[in-house]
Amino acid sequence: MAIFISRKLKTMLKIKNINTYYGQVHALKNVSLHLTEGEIVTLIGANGAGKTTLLNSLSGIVPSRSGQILFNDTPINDLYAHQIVKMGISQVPEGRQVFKPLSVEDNLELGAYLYNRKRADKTETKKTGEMVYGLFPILKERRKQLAGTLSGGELQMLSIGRALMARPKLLLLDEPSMGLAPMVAQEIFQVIGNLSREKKTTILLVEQNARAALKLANRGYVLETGRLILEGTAASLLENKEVQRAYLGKDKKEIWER
Amino acid sequence: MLRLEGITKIFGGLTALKDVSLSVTTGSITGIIGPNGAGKTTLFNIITGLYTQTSGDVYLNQKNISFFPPEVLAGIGLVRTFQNVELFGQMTVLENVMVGLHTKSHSGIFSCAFKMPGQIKEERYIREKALQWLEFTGMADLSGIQAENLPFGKGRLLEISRALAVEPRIILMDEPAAGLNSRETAGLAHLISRIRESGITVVLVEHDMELVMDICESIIVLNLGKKLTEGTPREIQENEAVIAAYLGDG
Amino acid sequence: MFKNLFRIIFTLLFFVLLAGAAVAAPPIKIGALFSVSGPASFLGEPERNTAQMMVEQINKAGGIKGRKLELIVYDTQADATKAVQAVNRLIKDDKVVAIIGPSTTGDSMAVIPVVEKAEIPLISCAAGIKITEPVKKWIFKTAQNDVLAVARIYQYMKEQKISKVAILTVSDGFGSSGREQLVLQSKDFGIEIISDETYGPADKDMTVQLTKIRGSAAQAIICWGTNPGPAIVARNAKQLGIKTPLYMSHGVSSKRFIELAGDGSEGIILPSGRVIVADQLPNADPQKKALLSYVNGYRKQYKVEGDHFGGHAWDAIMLLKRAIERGGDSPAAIRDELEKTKDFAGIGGTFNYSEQDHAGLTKDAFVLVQINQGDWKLIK
Amino acid sequence: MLGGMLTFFFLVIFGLPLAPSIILAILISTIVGITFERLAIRPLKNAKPIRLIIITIGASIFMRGAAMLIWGKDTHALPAFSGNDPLYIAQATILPQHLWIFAITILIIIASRLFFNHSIIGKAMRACAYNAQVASLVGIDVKIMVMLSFAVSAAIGSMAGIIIAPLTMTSYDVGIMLGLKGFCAVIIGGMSSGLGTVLGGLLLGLLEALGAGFISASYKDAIAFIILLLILFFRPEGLFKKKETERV
Amino acid sequence: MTKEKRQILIFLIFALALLITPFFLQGSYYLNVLVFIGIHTMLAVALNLLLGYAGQISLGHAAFFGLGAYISGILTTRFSLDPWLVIVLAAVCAATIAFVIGFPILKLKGHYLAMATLGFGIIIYIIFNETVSWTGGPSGLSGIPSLHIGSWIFDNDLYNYYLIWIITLAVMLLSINLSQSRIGRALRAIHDSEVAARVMGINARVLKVQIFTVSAFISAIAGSLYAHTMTFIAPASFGFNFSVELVTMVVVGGLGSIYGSFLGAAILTILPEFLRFFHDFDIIIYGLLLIIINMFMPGGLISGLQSLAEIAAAKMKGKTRGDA
Repeated sequence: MAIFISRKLKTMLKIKNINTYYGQVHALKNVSLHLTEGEIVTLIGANGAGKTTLLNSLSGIVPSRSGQILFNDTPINDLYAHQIVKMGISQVPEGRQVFKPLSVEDNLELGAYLYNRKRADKTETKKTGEMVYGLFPILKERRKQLAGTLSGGELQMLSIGRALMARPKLLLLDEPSMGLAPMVAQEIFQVIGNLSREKKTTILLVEQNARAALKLANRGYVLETGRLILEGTAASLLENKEVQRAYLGKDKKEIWER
Repeated sequence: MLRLEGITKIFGGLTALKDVSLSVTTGSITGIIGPNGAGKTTLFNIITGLYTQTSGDVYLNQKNISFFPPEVLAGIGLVRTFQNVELFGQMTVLENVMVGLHTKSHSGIFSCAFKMPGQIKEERYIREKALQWLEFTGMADLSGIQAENLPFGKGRLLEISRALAVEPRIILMDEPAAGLNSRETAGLAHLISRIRESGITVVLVEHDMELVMDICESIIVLNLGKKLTEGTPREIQENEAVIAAYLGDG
Repeated sequence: MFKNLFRIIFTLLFFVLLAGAAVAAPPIKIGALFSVSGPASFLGEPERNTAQMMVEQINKAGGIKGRKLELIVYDTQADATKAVQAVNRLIKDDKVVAIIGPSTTGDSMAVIPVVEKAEIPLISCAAGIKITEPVKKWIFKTAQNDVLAVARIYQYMKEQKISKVAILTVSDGFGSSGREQLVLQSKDFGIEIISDETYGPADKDMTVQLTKIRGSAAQAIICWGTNPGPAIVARNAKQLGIKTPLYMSHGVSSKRFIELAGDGSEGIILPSGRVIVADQLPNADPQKKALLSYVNGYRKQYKVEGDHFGGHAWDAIMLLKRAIERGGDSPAAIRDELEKTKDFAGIGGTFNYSEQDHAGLTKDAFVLVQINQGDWKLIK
Repeated sequence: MLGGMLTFFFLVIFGLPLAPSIILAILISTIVGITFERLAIRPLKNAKPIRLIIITIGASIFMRGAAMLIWGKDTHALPAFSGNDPLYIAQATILPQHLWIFAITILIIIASRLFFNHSIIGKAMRACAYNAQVASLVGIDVKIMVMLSFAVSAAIGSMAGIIIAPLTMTSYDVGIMLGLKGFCAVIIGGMSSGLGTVLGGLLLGLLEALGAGFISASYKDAIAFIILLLILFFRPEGLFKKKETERV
Repeated sequence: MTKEKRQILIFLIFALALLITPFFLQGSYYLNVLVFIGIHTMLAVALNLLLGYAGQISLGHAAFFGLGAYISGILTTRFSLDPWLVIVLAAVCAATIAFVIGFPILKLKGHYLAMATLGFGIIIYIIFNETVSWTGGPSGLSGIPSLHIGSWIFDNDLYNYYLIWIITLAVMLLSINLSQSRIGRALRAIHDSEVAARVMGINARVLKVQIFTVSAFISAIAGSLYAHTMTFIAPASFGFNFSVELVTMVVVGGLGSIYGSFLGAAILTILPEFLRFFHDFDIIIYGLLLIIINMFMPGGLISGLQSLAEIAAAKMKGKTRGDA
C-alpha cells in the first residue's frame, strides 16, 4: 500500500520490527519504517503515541529491546548515543534543549565536537558554521550571548544549527514547532524545507502539527499508541480522515483496535 | 467545586501559563487536553501546590487555596496522581495505601512508639480501610507485594488506590492512561466512572483521546499556555480551533 | 560472594574468641596501653618500641628471677572509649599484674577508675598533673609533670630578667594543662603574662596569633604544644621577622622538631629530659649511664634516635622490674615496692616515690637546652 | 560537586626530589581519582546521593589508611620550592612559598577558566554537567567526561596539597579540615563559579582572622562552620551568585 | 496477625538471648565490650530512624551523643544534681537543640545536608574542647558518679550490662513499634518520594524535624549513660570520626532495620578488637568495608542474613515437601 517516490535512490535507514520499553511501558510495538536518501519523512501522531521514543531509539538514548536498525546497511542498534552521532545521525531533541550556560557560539562549536582533532576538519567546521549562520542570521548577531537569553524561536534555531554542525547525513527533528507561536513555527518549517531542497539533507521530522509537517514532507507515517497505523505520501495522508481520528478519536467505533 | 482565576506562571523569561481561568463542577469528570507544551502539567502542579503561580488564584469550594502546600490540600480533600507513577517502591502495596490514610489518623510519635491502646485501634482501622480500597480497585490479592515489583499497569492502579485512601473530594489524575494497553485503559475508564459515582470529582489530563471523549462530561483545551476553549466532547471534536491546534493550521 | 564474605567474617570472629580464651602462661604478664595510632602516635610509637626493646633485653638476660616477662600492648588511638575497653581486656582476659601507659593524660584519666577498682598498679607515661594529684593508691607516673617544666623555664627567665611574656598554647590535653601551670606559677616568679593565645591541634597557620603577640610588649614567647604545631609557630615567627626569644615546652624535645621547623628552630630554648643531650652531660651525672645505654640501644634496634617519650616507657619498665625483683609478682606487692622506690636514676630523671608523691621527680629532672645549628646544646 | 570532597583525599605525602616528585605525585593522584571513579562511582550510576556520600567517606578513610601504611604516621616537612628566607616588602614579610601559592593559584584559576571557556573539551564538560543526555546527542562521550572531571579535580586537589605542604607540613591525616574548609569556600562563593570560590575563600580567611582577633583563635574553625551553616540556611546558592529560577 | 506474632517472638528471643549472655561471660572483658555495644546500638538505632527510615543523612550525630554525655557530666560533677534527673534533662536539652536547628538544616538535601550536619558536629566538638572551665577541655572531665538505685550502685560491668541493655532493648522495641506505625510508614514514604508523600497529606518538613528531635533525644540518653558508666569523658570520643563510625554502623548493619543497627554496632565495636591482629591495617579495612558493603549489599548485612535464612528456609521446605 505504500507508495515509494524515489526507488532508484539508496535506502538510507531501515528500521525492522523494533520494540522499545520505557521502564515497564511498552512504548514501541513492532515498528518498521525506512528512509531514502534526500527525503523528508514525517512521523505524526497524537501526544504519547511514541514518536519521541522512536527518535530516542534511533539515536541510542533509549535502546530498543528487539528488532534491527540499519543505517546505510550497518546495524546501529547496539551503539552508544555518541557513536551514533559519529555515524552521521544527528537529533534535534524536543523542547529546545540547548546548553543554556554556554554562548551561542560555544553551542555550535560543541555541535561539531566530533571534528576537533584534525586541522582539515576544523576548516570544514568553519564552513559549516558559516552555513548555519547563513541559515539563521539572527544567531550570528547573537553569537556572543548566552544561549539561556534567547527567545523560543531562536532557541529552536540554535538547536537545529547545533545538530547541523555535526554534518549529519540524517537529521532527526523532534517537534520543532512545539510551543512556538504560529508565525515562528512557520519560519522554522521554512528553514527545514530549505535544508532539504538546497542542502539535500535527509530529514526525519516528528511533528504533532500534522498539516504543516505533511505539507513539507514527501512521505509520512502515522503512529498511534506505539503502533504504526498508516503510511503513505504526504498528499494522500493530508486527505485521509483517519489521521484526524488518530488525533481526536472521532468515529472511533469503526476503527477501534486493529 | 474547583475554580481557577487568571492563573499566570512565568519560568525565568518563559510564560508557561497565561491568564487561565476555568471551573470544575462538583461530581463531574473534567478532562484537560492540549498539544505538548500547552502547560497542562504546570497547571496541575499549581493547583496541587507544588508550584506557586506568578499571579492568579485557585479556589476550592469558594475557599482560596492559592498558597496551600500539598500536605494541607490533602487534608482538605484534594489529591493527585503523577504522570510517572510516584510509588513508595520499598513498601508493600498495602503499606502504600496505608500511607494514603495518613490524614485519616492522628497518633503521634509518642503513642506510636508506646503502642497506646488508641493507636492499636487506629492501626487496625487503617489496615481494614486500606484493604477496602484495594478491593475497590481490584488489587486486594496483591497487597503483600513490594510496590517496585508491580507491573506498570498495576502500579497505576495502586497510585489511584492510594489517592482514594485520602478520601478526597476531588482527585486530579495526570495522564492515568499513559503506558497502559487497551484492556487496561478500558478498565481504567470503568474505574474512573465508579470513582465519580462514589461522589468524588475527577479532573484528568490525558492524551488518550478515546478515553477522554468516552468518559469526560466537560473538556477544557489548553494551547500555548492559554485556554483555547471548553465544551462537551462532541463540541470539542468539531471545534475548528481545536483541530487546528492539534493538526496545525498549515 | 556474600556467602564468602560471611564465612571470612565468622572465621575471624571465631579466632577472636579463641584468642580471648587462651590459657594463662607462666611468664609474668605486663600490660601496656599506648596510642600507637591516632593523633598522639608520636608518643605511643616510641613508647611501644622502647617497651618492647626493654622486655626483649630483660628476657635475653634471663628475665626476672628466672621468669620471663610478657608484654601485651594495646593501641588506644588516644580515644577514651578504646582505652577503657583495652584496659578491661588487659585486666580481665590477659590477667596482667601491672600496666604501663597510657600515653596521654585523657586516656590515663579514663582508665584510672577501672584500674583502681581492679587494684592493679599502673605507671602512666602521660604528663598531666591530674594523674597523680591527688595521689591515687595504684597510680604512678614517669613523665615529668609540666609543673616542673614550667618552673624550670620561669626560673631561667627570672635569671635573665624577663618579666613580661606572651604564651601560645595548643588546645589539647598537653597544651591546656601547660597553660594552666603557666598562668598559675607566673605570680610566684614575678612574671606577667601579657598575651594569652591558643591554637587548635590541627591548625596549619599561627600567624594571626603571632601577629597579635608581636604587637605586645612581650620580652619572650612561650609556646606549649607537641609536633607539628610548635614547628609551624617557629616557622611563622621567623617569617614574621619576630626577634623576641622563643621558648618551647619539653613536648618538642625530639629531633623531628628541628627537622620540621628548619631554620626557624635556631635559638629556641626549651626544658627537656637529659636524653637528647646525653653525651654532653658531665660524667658525674647519675643518669648518664642509663641514658647512654638507652640511646645506643634504641639507635641500634630502630635506626632512629630515641627520644624522651620512649624514655617514659623505659623508666616504667625498669621501675617495674626493680619492684618485681624485690617484692615478687603480685599486684599488691608490686605497688608497695614501687612506692618505696628511691634514687632510681632513669631517663626522665631521678625518681623518688613516696606515699605523698607518685610522680617522683623534681624540677632537676629538666635541663634547659638551646637549638644551635640544628642540634641541641645544653645551657645548664 | 565531588571535587570539593575529593580535594582532601589527595593531600597526601610524597617525598622524593622536588620537581619530578611533584609531577609524579599529581600523576598518581590523578590515576587514583580515575580508579576511584571507575571502581566505585560508575557502577553506582543511579544511586542515591546518600550512598555516594558514604562511599566517598569510605574511600577517604581507605586512602588515609593506605597513606599511613606507606609513608608512616610522622609529620613530614616538604622543602619550600625556593628557600625559606622571608622577603621584606615595606613593613610586611612574606615567604617565597606564599608567592608560589599565590602564583600557582592564579595560574590554576586562569588555566581552568581557559580550559572551561575556551577549549572544546572544557566546554564539553560543562555541557555534560548541564544536560548529559543532550551532550551525548552531539557526540560527546559522557562517561569519559565524568572520568575526566574526576581526574581534573584530583590533579588540582593534589596540586593544592603540594604547594601548601612546605608551609603546613604534611602527614597522613592532614587535609580533612583543609578539605572541609575548601568546601566552605565553595559554598560561600556559590557552586560552579570559579571567581566566586576564590572570593569565598578570601572572605572565609578574612572572617576567620577577624574572629580569631576579636573573639579567640581557638574558635577559628567554629567560626568557619558557623558561617557555612548561616550561608546554607539563608543563601544556599552562595553569596556571589545570582538566584536562578530553574524550571523543575 | 501471624506476622505480628512472629515479630514479637523474634524480639523476645533476641531479648532473652541478651539477658542470659552474662552467665556465659562471667568475669570476661567481653561483658565490658557488650556494654559498649549496647550504647552503640542505641546510637545506631537513633541514627537509623533518621538515615534509614527518613533518608536524611547526619554526619554530626556524635554531637548529640556528646551533648548528653557532657550535660550529664557537668551537672553531676559541678552541681551534684541527681544523675537520673540529669539524664532526662540532658535528653530534653539535646532534643530542644535538635528541634531548633532541625528546621533550617533539614530543608537542605544531599551533600548540603551532609555538610551542614558535619559543620554542626564540628562546632559542638570545638565547644567541648574550648570551654575548659566547664568541660575540662581536651584532657577530659573525670569523677562523674555512677548511677544508682538506692544503695545499689551500677559500678561494675555486670550491673552496667543490665542497665544499658534493658534501656537499649526498650529503645529498640519502641523504635520497632514506631517503624511499623503510621509515622514509620510516613517516614519511609518521604524516603521513597517526598513529593508523593506530601500529596498524601504528610507534612514532610515537620515530620523530618520530629524524627531528628527523637533521634537526638535517644542519642543524648546514650551519651548520658556512657558518661555514667565510663565516669570519665573527653571530647575526642565525640568528634567527626565517631559520627562517621555511627553512619558506618547503620549502613553496614542495614538501612531501615533495627536489628541491623544492632548487628552493625556489634561488628564495628568488636572489629577493632580483632583487627589488632592486622595492626595498622584496620583503618584500610574499615574504609574498604564501607565501600564494599555499600556497593554490593545496599541492604546491609542484615538483609544478606535474611536472604540466607530465606534460602535455607526454602530448602527446608523443599525437603519436607519432598518427604511428604
